[in-house]
Amino acid sequence: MVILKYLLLIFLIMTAFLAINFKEVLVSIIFLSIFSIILTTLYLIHNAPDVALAEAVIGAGLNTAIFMSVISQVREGKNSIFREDD
Amino acid sequence: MINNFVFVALFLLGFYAILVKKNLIKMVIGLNIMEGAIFYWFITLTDRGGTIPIVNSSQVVTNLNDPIPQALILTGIVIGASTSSFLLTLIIELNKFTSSTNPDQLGGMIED
Amino acid sequence: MNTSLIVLIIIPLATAFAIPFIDVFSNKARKYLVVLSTFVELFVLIIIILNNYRYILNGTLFLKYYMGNWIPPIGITLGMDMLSLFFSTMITFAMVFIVIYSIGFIGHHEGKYYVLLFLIWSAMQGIILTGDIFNMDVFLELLLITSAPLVAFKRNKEGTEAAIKYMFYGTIGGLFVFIGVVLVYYNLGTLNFADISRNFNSLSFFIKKMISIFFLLGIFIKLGIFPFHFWLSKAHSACPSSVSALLSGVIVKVYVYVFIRLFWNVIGFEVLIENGLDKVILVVALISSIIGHIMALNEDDIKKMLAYSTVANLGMIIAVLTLNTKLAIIAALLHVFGHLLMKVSLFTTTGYLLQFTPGHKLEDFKGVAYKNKLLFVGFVVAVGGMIGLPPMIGFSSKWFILKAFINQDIHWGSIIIIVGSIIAFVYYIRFIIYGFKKTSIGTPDKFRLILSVFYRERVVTDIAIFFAVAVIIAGIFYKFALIPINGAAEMLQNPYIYVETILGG
Amino acid sequence: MSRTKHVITVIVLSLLGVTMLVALNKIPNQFEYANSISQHIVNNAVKETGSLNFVTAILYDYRAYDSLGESTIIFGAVSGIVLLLSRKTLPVSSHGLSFIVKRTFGMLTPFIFLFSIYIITHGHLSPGGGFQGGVILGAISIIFSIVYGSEFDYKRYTPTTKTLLETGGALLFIGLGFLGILFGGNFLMNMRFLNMGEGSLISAGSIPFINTVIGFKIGAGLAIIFYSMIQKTFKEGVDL
Repeated sequence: MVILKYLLLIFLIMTAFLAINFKEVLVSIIFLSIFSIILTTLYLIHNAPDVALAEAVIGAGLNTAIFMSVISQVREGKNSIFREDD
Repeated sequence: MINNFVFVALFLLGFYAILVKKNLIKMVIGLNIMEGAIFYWFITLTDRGGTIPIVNSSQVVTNLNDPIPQALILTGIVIGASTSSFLLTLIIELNKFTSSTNPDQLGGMIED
Repeated sequence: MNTSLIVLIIIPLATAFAIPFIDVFSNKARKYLVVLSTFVELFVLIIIILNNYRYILNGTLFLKYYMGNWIPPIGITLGMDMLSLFFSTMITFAMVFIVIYSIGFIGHHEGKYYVLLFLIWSAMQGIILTGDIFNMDVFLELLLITSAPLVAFKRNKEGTEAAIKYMFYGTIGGLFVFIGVVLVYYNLGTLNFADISRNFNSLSFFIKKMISIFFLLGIFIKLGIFPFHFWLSKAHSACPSSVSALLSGVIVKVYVYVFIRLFWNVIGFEVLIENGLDKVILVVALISSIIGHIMALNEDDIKKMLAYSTVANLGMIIAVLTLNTKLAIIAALLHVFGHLLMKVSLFTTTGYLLQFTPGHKLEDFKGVAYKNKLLFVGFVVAVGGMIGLPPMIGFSSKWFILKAFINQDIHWGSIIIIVGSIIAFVYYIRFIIYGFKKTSIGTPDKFRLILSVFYRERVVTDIAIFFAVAVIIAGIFYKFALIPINGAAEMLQNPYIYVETILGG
Repeated sequence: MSRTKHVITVIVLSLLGVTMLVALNKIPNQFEYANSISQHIVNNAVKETGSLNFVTAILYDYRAYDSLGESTIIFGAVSGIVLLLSRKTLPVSSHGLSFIVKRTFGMLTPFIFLFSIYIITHGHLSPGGGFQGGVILGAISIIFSIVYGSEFDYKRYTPTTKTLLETGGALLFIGLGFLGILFGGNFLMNMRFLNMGEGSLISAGSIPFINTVIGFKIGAGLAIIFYSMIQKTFKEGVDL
């Protein structure tokens, strides 16, 4: 169990680092939800099921959905963001 | 010792994202990482290696984990979710006026 | 066990929840609900004051309320002592008039505006009355997330940018306060103010210093003190005038209350003196005051200038508080009261005057005095208060502040305050001078037709003039304001009263 | 940001990190469990509140006032988002996903709904509670607007029902609080009426009711948030 915890901690820091420094915003959002999922398992290891459930539902579920809907409406660069066809 | 290191590393990673990153959405991701770091650190501080704070009948179980930090963190996670969802709405709103999500035209976080 | 404490918090909360509920059925009922609940809240507060009038006079008022019948260290307790009574009355009076002003200024078609206004009101009452550190953190977060949409209310570029900056700074401030709460719970095991202050000294020197540093960081970010004051001028100027009056005048005072409650009742000021932090706070606050004045000087947009003068006055209030003598606390509380009245009257009057000017800049202020003479007199009265002319309250509060500094013979502090007032004199007077200048180009009324969008003109002017008159009345009869302030200063000087009444009772 | 500014912030942050690490390691790592309030809660939470899950006991009974503040935060966020994103133009319905996905979700959604009801109502027996169950309820509305298109979501789960559910839930929460006063106690007192034994469904006084109220309130709130976010419009958003 302890090795799993340390392994997950290394993964945690890696996903956080990648979530921030990755070029593509879409991929960094995926890394953010992986960050939440790893956090959920860590909470389970620390015997905190309520927090794990909340983190899973809100971190992985809700945040990803809201970030994705923001990504779909926000366009970098010149073209207006509301053209429907692209 | 390890938990303090993880907390400091993640907290500053998020702080770095807010200070340096160009894309506003990356800054909100940094904010989420900072909050996740604090909550995980609070759990590891008060983890006595006890069992899950749920009993199946009214006999007193001695070695239980501390339930209060879990209640505080649950409230914190929901606060973090609503603040970041409101921040993202502001980013959508801002995007109507400037076609890029670059905080520099915001005058940046530091200079006025 | 008096339920009037919880009723004070629940009335604005219930109205905030009820407004969308009633909107579904009939959209005219909202007007009456809004006005009705402001006066019911005012009525409840007046009942509280009248009921224990004797205690208030001799300064020993203390109302307790155990949430859900749990005894203090376990459950959440609400406590109203003299300090909370003073802040609660100040905020309730200011909010009643701000709500009526925004009925005239914003009108009724903005349903969600009043929902957020009442949520802010209940959040402020919740912070002032709570006796639990995590509960205060939750309500601070509520205050942040409900005031940010009002900053972005105009939905133009500056408004959204200011709201994004406001949210980032506010959330990071909230995170530092939460780290403080985590450290307090980890080391002491309790979350109740009285319980924390009872065994706060049992901690080691290093942990006490760390906890106070984290709380200080969080509060200073929210107060907009020197290194973190960048967001305040944008946030307080990019919103409609009724919202900036609310932000600059009232919400900032709640953070001053949190600063006082945390560092006098919970942590105890000796801890700050012990680890030398109070000198640091004094220096940083005075620097912030001077920088606020200087930045206001080279700012020609009137609303940004008023926001910077808020930064300056806040620096002054925090600096005077760190002297920790009875006179210093009285001076600070009087200046909080004075600054609230003057800042709200300034923003309400400019809110009306700015509809005649094409922009907020100094040049556009030409010939504004002739639009509404009475209102411009109100503007001049409020400016006189900010500078510190005798009949207004600004004079008496600055007088007390200077006396507090001189008694402690920190003369460089009083010099900085005097220099600040002189700079304030310069940057306020230029607006009055421009106001009286005759405008050569066309009839200014041309602007008035385009921009005047007021729902009810009379309400806006009456409230603005009322606040200006209040500045004068408070200045002359400031002795009445001193009654609760003396009681509050007494209670802060010996915090064990707070601990005994909550835990002993 | 230029290269040098980048490097400076990294150096300053790592210095800050080192000082924080040194400071945090000075905290005694043994958490004195004895004198903390959780000792009292662990010992007699089951007797006082009847809920077996101590975290729910704290959230909805010992510190129920915090959860009231908490649900007001979500209410504030929702009204803020609706204030900002209430587009004046007609919402264009995004036309959902392929037929296969629609059919599978047709079968799946009832079970997700059942799962969220389970999480909400069994808050005081098993892990979970009003907040987590409510978010799952919100996820169902997210599924509606993504898989079936926001026009389907508009018809099935109209915005008026959403506002009614949310504000109704909030007012009910305050009503439950005042019910405590009616029974002679204080605000948000846990009335231990209709208590059918330790582990049964309705066994923790007012906790299951607060759970369900918060669950529906958060579900409706998140539905409103997501609905006003997902709308796409043709031309530039019309201002105030």
